[in-house]
Amino acid sequence: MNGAGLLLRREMALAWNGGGGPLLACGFLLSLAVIVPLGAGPQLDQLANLAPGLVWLALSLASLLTLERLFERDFEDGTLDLLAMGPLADEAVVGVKVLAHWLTIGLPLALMTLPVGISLGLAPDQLPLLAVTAALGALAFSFTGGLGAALAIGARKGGLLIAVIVLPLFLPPVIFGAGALVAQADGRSPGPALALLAACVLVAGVVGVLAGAAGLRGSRT
Amino acid sequence: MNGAGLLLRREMALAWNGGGGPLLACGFLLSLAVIVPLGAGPQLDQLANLAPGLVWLALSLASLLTLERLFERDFEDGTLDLLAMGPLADEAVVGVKVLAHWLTIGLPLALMTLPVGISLGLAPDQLPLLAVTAALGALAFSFTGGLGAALAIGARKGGLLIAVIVLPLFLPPVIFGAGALVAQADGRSPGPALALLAACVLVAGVVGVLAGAAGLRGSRT
Amino acid sequence: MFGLANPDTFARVTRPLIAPLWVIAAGLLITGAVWAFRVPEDALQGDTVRILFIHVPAASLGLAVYGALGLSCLFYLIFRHSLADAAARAAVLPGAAYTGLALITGALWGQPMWGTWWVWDARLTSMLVLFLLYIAYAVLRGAFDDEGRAARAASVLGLVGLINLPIVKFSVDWWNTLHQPASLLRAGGTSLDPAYLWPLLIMMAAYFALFLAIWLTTLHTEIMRRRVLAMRARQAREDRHV
Amino acid sequence: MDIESRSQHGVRPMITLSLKDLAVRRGDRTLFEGLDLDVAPGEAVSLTGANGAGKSSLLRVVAGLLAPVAGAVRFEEGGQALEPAEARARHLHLLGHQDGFRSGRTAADELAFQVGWCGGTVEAMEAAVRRLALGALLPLEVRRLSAGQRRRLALARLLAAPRPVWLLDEPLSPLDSHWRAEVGQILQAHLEGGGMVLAAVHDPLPIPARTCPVGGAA
Amino acid sequence: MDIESRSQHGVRPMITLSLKDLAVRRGDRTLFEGLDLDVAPGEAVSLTGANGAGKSSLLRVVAGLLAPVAGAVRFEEGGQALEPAEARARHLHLLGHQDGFRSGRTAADELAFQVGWCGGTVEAMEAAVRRLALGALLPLEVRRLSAGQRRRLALARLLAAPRPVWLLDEPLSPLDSHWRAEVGQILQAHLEGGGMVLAAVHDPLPIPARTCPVGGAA
Ligand code: HEM
Ligand SMILES: Nc1ncnc2c1ncn2[C@@H]1O[C@H](COP(=O)(O)OP(=O)(O)OP(=O)(O)O)[C@@H](O)[C@H]1O
Ligand SMILES: Nc1ncnc2c1ncn2[C@@H]1O[C@H](COP(=O)(O)OP(=O)(O)OP(=O)(O)O)[C@@H](O)[C@H]1O
Ligand SMILES: [Mg+2]
Ligand SMILES: [Mg+2]
Repeated sequence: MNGAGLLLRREMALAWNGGGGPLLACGFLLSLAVIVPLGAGPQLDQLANLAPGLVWLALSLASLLTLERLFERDFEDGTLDLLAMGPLADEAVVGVKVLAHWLTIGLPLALMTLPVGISLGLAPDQLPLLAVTAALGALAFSFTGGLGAALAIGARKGGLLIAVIVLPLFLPPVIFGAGALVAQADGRSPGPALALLAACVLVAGVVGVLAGAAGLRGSRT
Repeated sequence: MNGAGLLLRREMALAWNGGGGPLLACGFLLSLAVIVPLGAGPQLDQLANLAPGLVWLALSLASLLTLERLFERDFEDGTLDLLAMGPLADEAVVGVKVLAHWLTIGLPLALMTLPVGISLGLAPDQLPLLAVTAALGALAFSFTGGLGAALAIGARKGGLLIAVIVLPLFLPPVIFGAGALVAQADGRSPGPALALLAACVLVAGVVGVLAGAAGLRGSRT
Repeated sequence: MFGLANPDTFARVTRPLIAPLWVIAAGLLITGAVWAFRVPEDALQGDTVRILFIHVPAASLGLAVYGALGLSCLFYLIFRHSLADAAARAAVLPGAAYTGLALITGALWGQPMWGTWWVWDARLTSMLVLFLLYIAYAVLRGAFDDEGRAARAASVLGLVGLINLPIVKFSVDWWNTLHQPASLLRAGGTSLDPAYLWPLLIMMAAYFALFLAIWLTTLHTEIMRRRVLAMRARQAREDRHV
Repeated sequence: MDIESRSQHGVRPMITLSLKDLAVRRGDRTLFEGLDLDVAPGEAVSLTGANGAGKSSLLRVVAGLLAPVAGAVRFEEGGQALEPAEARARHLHLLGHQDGFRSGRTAADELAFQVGWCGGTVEAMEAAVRRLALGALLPLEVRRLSAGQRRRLALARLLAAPRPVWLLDEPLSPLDSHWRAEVGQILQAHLEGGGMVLAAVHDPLPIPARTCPVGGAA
Repeated sequence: MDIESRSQHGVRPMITLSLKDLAVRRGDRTLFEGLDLDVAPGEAVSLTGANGAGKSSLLRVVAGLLAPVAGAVRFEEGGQALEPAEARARHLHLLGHQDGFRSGRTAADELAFQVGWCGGTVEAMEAAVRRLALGALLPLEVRRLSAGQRRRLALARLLAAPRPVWLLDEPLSPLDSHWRAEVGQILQAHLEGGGMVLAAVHDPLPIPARTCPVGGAA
């Protein structure tokens, strides 16, 4: 297997066996699906207005929560040194790690938004759009998160720092993602918002990989 | 300073300087306060019905998210061995660590529920009750979370295990805590629910400390 | 130009500018403020139009200062010159203050004009992002105890943040938002009533002078601090040798 | 050193340690069986054996952090048996590969906690810092210390919080020759104060020590 | 060994390494300045020096993981200078205190990843496992390995993914005498195949090696 495949496999195995991140994050999303409607009681239909915002908020937080350890453990136990001595450039290392994060956390979370959407009273014909935007948005979150985690390697207050770095960069996908759903619900075309979301993903991908690699290089002191 | 004080200080310093857990958790709660009403738009008064459930959901999640590492790092770097060779019994070690978690995360979160409650449209005369129940509830969450974290030490899929063990134990405080608020809002006495919540804290305290100590001892192999 | 990159030259050349800049900034601020109170009320907006003179320059300078910060970061990443890092750091406080002021005055203005404090549209959101970027830069810059590492990481973030500038600037043209489209700086000349234009321009100049004054003062303090540190280090080395 | 001053910064309680017919198992492998060892105050014992023989495991058993499958560890103070938990909490130091330092905190913070936790005073800590020349290193984050510096930091705990039984796992390996000699003197002083040293080693200790071979081959 | 078979499981590219006027600084302290060193294929160099002198830092500089404040590290292959990044990615092994093993995963998983990452084949890995007698340890979680076993696991990477330059940080200290001798033979074979060894040590290597003193005292 080539380097990228090996690293991807390792990262995914670590995500599933190490911290239980994916299931925790999914559980977090799901619990929202259970408890919010319980609290809402009879006014469930009014909840539907909140639904896009709530789902996207939850999605972004769930992604954020699993990011802290993206590079920190590797930094502490010397894995980053090993990774620097292998076949992949820093950019590719960041890219593969981010991809693994998306595959193990982002995609499951995107799937999980469906039951959440349903239980929050989202119209059934909105669900396909929700799934697509959530998957795209999660990818953008993973990229920006990777950037934040790489820049924060070895910093004091690592977790908080990542949140602060990442928060402004998380806002656009949230706005456009929720915006697409709102537009569809209002009978407008979700196309423009969707296009903007895709643009966010692209920009996040390029910038995340480049800046993440710069963060990796900077951590070598 | 005696052992308990030292350990408490260290744990609190680690919480504040290490992962940024407290601020992250508070930010999580606050973002809820900002975004949900924005999403709700003009129907803010109807939101008040959701408020107790939402606040308690957010509180329990924010507590849970910071618990995974309560013992894991100490286990990996040998601190648990050191702790075993000091003046405090395992029960006291668990108790102090849980207390530190409550002081650094639980109490700030309980405070944070106030702006959240306000922005969700909770009646101002409900705020004192919210603060008290939230502080109590956060203590129960810390204890149950500590129990889960101790039992999961060194286990693979640590985080998942904790979540699975702990989530059902999180439910009673959520129900009674939100119940107290709902009762007050409906003009009933919050007393019974409050008493039940206090009972939850007590049970969680006793069981959490004892089972947590057993988890610590079990990790020594 | 590149001679200025030497901290000592920089200090020598800019030193005499600082005090005059503070005086100019104060004078312009006072003139602009007085003038702003004497412009006629707007037919549509009434008295609230006066927010314009605080809001627009704050928003413009918030953007421009981030531009300066981002370019300093780029400069630092290319030349690894610590003066560039110091310049970026010195821009954070005035930039964040201006941006925060634009957000607050905008929200205050929005309530009477649009009937809401806030909407999540492109202009307002991207401006909030700008504010958060300032904070993120400052927090990251302070999060390491290794200075070089901190400067590098923060510069990367500062550079990344530059992407946001055109988004803020052109958000009103690219998307339909509640917010006023550009009337001052746009292709085809300004469309603002001269009665508002002049005090506005004076306020702009005042904000700009104020920024320069704060920026240069901070930079000078930083250069002095470094000189003292270097001197102490030299002293310590000499002490060790005797 | 007279008894008065020893009680101040030396080792007071005269503890003896005896291992009886000890068997230790990890996973499904028995590492060793029937191990007997008596250690009196002032004695040093080197535990030797192949990699994986069970030296580190034995130290953990003595420290009470690992239960043996057979046999017992006994601590006696003046002929009277001590509670194992009591002995662990008050009379033992274990210095293993995992030194319990959090890599992102400063050496000063970490040392202060460890010394305080083990019951050492601030003055004793300062003396230990001087003895081990740690002063300049205290403001650094632990992860920045070199291997030998980090080991010295860990040793400072043993000096600053006097306890009679020292369980050491390869204590000298990352130290340079100067510090090996210094730590040898520290160990010697500890023994002279009535202390005991049980050290897992691959190279001989720089002090006179009995050898106790552990286990078979790995 | 003829050239044919060496290209299969030995070290082919004949790399030379030269450090010129190197100065390394950590924090605000200059560890050493003006360090010159040339290493030819088949040569071993022991880096010696006090704790904190900068041996480990020097290894990181050679590996390209730390930038020197002055001077340069040059790799040449057949008289032609190699790109530093290229050299790091293909011709270097660094074995430090932090071995990159995740303590909760099995030795088999971790070794397979490391070997694959460094470009070793499965057959070479199996040969290395046999050479270092790791077979029985592979199913264990890395945290359960003894110190010496863990070091052997880390060394397996060097055997399984042949690269000419080995940068070793105190490679022998946790090993028992048997394995010190064995690893000595492994190093010897590596040198004979045209490899190079740069090792930070406190005890002499069991192979003939030039000594390069690093820095002053800590
Ligand atoms: C929190 C809400 C608001 C934010 C974040 C905001 C932000 C901005 C920004 C970034 C600019 C661009 C400055 C430049 O291009 O140099 C601007 C200009 C301007 N804003 Fe706002 N604004 C807000 C609310 C408002 C409101 C409520 C009004 C009045 C109805 C308003 C009126 C204007 C005007 C007239 C300009 C000048 C446009 C030009 O001439 O280019 N803004 N604002
Ligand atoms: N859970 C387990 N299952 C199986 N074997 C285990 C388990 N835990 C530890 N071991 C084995 O027990 C032995 C413990 O060795 P220990 O660390 O005590 O050795 P040591 O004598 O200190 O060796 P070294 O000289 O290498 O430090 C090792 O062979 C290790 O592989
Ligand atoms: N950020 C930093 N600030 C100040 N000093 C630092 C920093 N990082 C490392 N150091 C110092 O640089 C030196 C690096 O030592 P290094 O690890 O290279 O030593 P070494 O020769 O390998 O020592 P040992 O024999 O103990 O392993 C140490 O003195 C360490 O304290
Ligand atoms: Mg051992
Ligand atoms: Mg070293």
